Amino acid sequence: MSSSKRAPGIDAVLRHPRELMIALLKNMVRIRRFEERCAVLYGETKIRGFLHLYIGEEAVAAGAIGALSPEDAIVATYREHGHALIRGVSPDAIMAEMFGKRAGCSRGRGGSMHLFDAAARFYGGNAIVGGGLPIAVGLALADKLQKRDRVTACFFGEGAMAEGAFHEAINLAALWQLPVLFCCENNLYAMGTALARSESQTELTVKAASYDVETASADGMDVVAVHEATVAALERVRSTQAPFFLEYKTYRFRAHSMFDPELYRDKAEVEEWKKRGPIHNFSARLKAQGLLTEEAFLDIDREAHEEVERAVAFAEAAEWETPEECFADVCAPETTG
Amino acid sequence: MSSSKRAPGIDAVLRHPRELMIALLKNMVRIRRFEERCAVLYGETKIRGFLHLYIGEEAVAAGAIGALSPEDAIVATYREHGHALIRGVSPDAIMAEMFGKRAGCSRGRGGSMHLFDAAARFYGGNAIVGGGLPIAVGLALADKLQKRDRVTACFFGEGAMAEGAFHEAINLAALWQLPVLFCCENNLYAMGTALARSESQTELTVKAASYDVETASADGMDVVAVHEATVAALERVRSTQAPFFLEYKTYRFRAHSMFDPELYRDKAEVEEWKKRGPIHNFSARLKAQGLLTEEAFLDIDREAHEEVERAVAFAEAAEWETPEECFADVCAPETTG
Amino acid sequence: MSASQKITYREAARQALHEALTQDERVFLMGEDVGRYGGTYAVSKGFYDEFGPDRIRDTPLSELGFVGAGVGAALGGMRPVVEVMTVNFSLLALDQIVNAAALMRHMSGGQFNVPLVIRMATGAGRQLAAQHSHSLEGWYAHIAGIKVLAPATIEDARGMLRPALEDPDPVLIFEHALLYNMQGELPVDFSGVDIRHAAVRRTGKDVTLITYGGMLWKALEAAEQLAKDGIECEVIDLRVLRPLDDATIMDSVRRTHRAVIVDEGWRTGSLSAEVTARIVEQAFYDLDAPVARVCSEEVPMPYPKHLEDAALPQPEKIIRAVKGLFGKTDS
Amino acid sequence: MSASQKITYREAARQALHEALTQDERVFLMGEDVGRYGGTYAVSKGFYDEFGPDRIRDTPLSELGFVGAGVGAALGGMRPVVEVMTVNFSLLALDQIVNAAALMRHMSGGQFNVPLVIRMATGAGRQLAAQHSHSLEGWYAHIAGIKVLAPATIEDARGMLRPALEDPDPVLIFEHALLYNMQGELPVDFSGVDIRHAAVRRTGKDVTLITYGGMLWKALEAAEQLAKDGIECEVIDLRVLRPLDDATIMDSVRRTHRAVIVDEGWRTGSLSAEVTARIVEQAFYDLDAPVARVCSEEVPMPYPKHLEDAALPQPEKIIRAVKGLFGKTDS
Ligand SMILES: Cc1ncc(C[n+]2csc(CCOP(=O)(O)OP(=O)(O)O)c2C)c(N)n1
Ligand SMILES: Cc1ncc(C[n+]2csc(CCOP(=O)(O)OP(=O)(O)O)c2C)c(N)n1
Ligand SMILES: [Mg+2]
Ligand SMILES: [Mg+2]
Repeated sequence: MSSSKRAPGIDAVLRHPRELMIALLKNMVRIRRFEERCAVLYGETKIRGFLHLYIGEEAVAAGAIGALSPEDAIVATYREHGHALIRGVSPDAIMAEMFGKRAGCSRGRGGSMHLFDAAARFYGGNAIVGGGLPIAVGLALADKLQKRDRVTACFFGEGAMAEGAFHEAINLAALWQLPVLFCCENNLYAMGTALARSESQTELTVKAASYDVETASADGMDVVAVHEATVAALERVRSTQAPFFLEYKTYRFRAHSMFDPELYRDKAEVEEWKKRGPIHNFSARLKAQGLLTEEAFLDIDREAHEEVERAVAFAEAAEWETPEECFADVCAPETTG
Repeated sequence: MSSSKRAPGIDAVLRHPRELMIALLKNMVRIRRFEERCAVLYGETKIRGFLHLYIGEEAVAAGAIGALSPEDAIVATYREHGHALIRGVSPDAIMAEMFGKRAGCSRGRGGSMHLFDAAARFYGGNAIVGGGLPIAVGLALADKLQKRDRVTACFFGEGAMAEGAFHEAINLAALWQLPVLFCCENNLYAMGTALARSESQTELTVKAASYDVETASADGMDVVAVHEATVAALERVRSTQAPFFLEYKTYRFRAHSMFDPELYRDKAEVEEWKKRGPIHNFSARLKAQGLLTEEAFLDIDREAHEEVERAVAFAEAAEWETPEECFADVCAPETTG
Repeated sequence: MSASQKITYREAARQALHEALTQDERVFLMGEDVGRYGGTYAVSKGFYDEFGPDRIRDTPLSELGFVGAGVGAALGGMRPVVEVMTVNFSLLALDQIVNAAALMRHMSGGQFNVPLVIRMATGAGRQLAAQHSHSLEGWYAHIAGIKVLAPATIEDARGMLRPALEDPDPVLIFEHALLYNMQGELPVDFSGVDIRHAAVRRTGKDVTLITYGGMLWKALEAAEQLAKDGIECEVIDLRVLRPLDDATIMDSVRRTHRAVIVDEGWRTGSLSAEVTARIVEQAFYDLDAPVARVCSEEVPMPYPKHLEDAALPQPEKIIRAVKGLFGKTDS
Repeated sequence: MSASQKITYREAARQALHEALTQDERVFLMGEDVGRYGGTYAVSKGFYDEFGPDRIRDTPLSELGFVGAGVGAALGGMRPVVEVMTVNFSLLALDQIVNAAALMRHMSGGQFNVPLVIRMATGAGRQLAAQHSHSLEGWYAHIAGIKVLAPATIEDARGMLRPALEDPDPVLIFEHALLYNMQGELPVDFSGVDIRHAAVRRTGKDVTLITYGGMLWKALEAAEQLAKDGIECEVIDLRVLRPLDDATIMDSVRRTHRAVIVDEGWRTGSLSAEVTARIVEQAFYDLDAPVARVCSEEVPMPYPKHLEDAALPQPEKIIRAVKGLFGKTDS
């Protein structure tokens, strides 16, 4: 399987129900508004620690996670606000987590990098690059051993592929034929390290295929392409009960984190990619096809905005965990015996 | 580059000077006699700890190490008696090391798994599977930075390829274009784990090629094939100043270590491989081509035998290191300042 | 006295695993050569045929990968027993043990606990030299979020696995490689052990020897000999290295007023230091002499027997340390 | 007093690296984002342009691989300075640090020493949560065959690298991430520091505070406040965590008769335990009170500021611990 292709002439948006297209757009806008607000809140010191924004990459989470079914599991990285949002983790709980409040989705203990939600089967929020990969393999192994028909989708950056953890994890998944969807978010940089200075083989699907795993690559700036590629990949995982490696070619518009002076790339390069911005291009396509009006777009935007403001208000009002509560919850309380 | 091929009809032994062919034979016999004696000495409790025999695989060390030049470096595993011997580490010092005596090549501290020799640029003797790979990359990096024209040959088993260390090391070598010869001794088992239960992709050159590294595979039971493939690979490393991955397909005739009950493979499989025994097949070929007489073979065998017996006598007579000496040498003695 | 069977530590560990695999479908064993090879220490010999490749899962050489897969499988509802062949190789998996297994419950706000058991062989004494002789179980006891066990007896080899598997959090079990061949009695009506308390393995009034794992037997041997000289040692087997059972330690030290800690780890930063610190914090005014430690020399373990013996704690060194506390020296 | 320049800890670390790169061709810096990014903590900003990509070598995310490559490069005659971005990620490289770098000299019979310097940022205090806030430098001090340094001052940030690079064996340098922005005076005629001794950073007769790294400043702050209450603290900065400078510690404790150890590590098995044990072993009869410890709570580091503050040693806690030794409690 190679790069997903678009039939010439007809825009892919016409291949799908309008509702789906609008939902994808909406989800991208939700991530964007949520994160823009986070950046402001960071400036106001409401949010602290590390904050890794996903701005520019929204098509990936929106397109990919929408393709999963509720029983599937997700393992994500420290750049995972979008993934959590689209997965249905409550925006209030996410924002409260960013504030460090007890009502946060991880009781406020982890902040931006450690969003967790058992109900959503959202297994973090891992801040060790590559650290989620073996865990995803284990989740899939548990499904296989318990004969459950579920997929584990593991998101990671292209930088993680240089880690031994990637090598060991994908080999295990392939060797044991486990239903893992390896979702590589190739945004071309790992902090300041460009892909070509990280991998001797920059064609990531070639690397992954060497484990005898099926692969594909999708335009990560195009939410429909992402969605289609993910649907197809998931179908393969379910039918073969084997792993699949899917690369999303994308780009982060913002700095790596709030501390990054961005010395390693040209402004011009960033501007060039911004022209491919996933939201405005997609909304333009929808408009061109008559599926979206400017008014409808503004409605979506307003709703996203309101969702965020509600979340901020919720987070503001929420309470802090006490040291006693927090420090007591390291291991399970001792039982008799 | 793929498997080395033999011109049909003419035996490859005729392509080379007779002296070389005899030297290769001699070296294989030296390893065999040395290790057979070690097995006996293990039974007599002169040698203790782990003892990993190379019997069956002699063609690899004999053919490959003979192709290196003295300035090249070697990084090896715990199954490295043969490599040290062929590299020119004194048999006396190796045997004394196996006995744990102060005259051993590592002062007796490491025994069988930790042979070292600075003069021979023999960097161990590493008992962590895959542990030598990053070190080899660093040695080659030092050569590159100091503009020295040397190669580092790193030996490892096929089992090591599943380790993250392999992935990280070969990527670094390829990315930085370092003169490393990756020498994979594929003897089909890692302890009791067959290759197919260790790697999703069992074609090891395919795995290696995914790092954009040149690869080849050689019949590791045929010392001439090993030698030719290694010479060719070294030439590529020297001319491209880039890494090369060379697989030697071989087989270990003995148990993994002296503790292994060999439950995981059939006697018949072992017997089948023994028919391809590197020494008797090669000596038969040499005889068939009139390059070796039975007498000459017996001379070689006797010399090898004598070398071992001298080494045993040396090791027997050698002294132990004292605890004081041994325990004092953990860091460099403190200097002023 | 009730009836008992004479078995080895290996057999005890094997029975424990067998029971777990038989009684709980969620339990599976995973690690290098646990299956067709029969287990490096033959603990799982025969299991592959009995339970099949899914539940006796041979892994590639990928310590980080399969320990992490154990974390994931535990999250996914299984009860994995991951065998890392020896503690020496566990360093490759440390990130998954510390940054995933140990932190997950807390970091996820209590949503995701990791009911994972990791077994490994530990310790020196078999002339395996520097890279194969580490004693790092005390080092692991530094990590918040995990439990660390060191079964030293047949009972504990037989009994600790069950509560470890019942524990909702990660438990590391360190089996000293020299103990596998040790023989001992297991009561036929053996009903299990806890993983919360240290055990007094010998009572005595003059000095408390505190130890664990392979060193227990050397401490007991030293105690026997010291008894002949009129010094009665109480010997405490820590059993659980994290969390430490302070009460049992302090109870004893408050009675004997003297303590010697015997620890196979390299002295500096070994568990013996923590035990010393706790005694000082909790029983300082009960001490009649400084707490003493008998640990390994801080040297990469040498291969020759006489050097390995010299590097490790031995009964003679323990005897010397004890006598030192009474102002006696042994000459 | 001689003239001095006011610089940050970051600038001091930067000057040290710059000097090393300028003076010795064999020195090179390697690690994630040390080059084009300018260093995660901006320590090597501008070096990439000045020294080029060969000597300021950006690495892929491959901690085990590039630390091992550092070992090899050191064996090959270079003087690598490997930067592991933070101690949190060093767990991935631990096998190469312990089983290769630390053991190599001894295991090779003294033939192959490893003149490798590994730098890493350490510590909590920036609300980076559980996986990014470890303080494991004390844990590393358990490892035979390496030296462990913890520069806490501008002088040490400036001076320790040189002797570390001159050392023929592996040296780990832990820079507390909170210190990079700290300003201080560096004498213009600064002539270097040793890496063998602890330093008395404040003299006092009543109690000895023993600490290192980021905690030095909290200990000094506590000492200031205690002075107002008439308690004069001597403050020892360990500087070198392995090997420990026992003499300086015991000298002080024998004069003050009281010791409090302040350590950012999780309490159990932290370096504070080892220091306590040594004091008990070497100065037991000089002690007027139990040795006390102020360490981090044994909890994965929480993200919110109030919880992080509560988990870490703070001047108030140090003050309470000191007063506790004098039977005073602070209410
Ligand atoms: C093991 C490890 N090493 C280093 C870091 C520091 N770090 C955090 S993110 C990052 C870059 C990761 O790049 P990539 O995987 O491409 O993901 P992206 O940030 O681009 O989404 C680095 C080096 C880390 N968190 N974990
Ligand atoms: C990291 C690590 N894990 C496990 C072991 C135990 N062990 C020693 S040799 C070996 C098998 C290695 O197989 P391979 O790499 O194919 O080399 P071979 O022994 O076949 O020559 C194993 C599992 C080890 N020494 N190091
Ligand atoms: Mg990236
Ligand atoms: Mg093999």
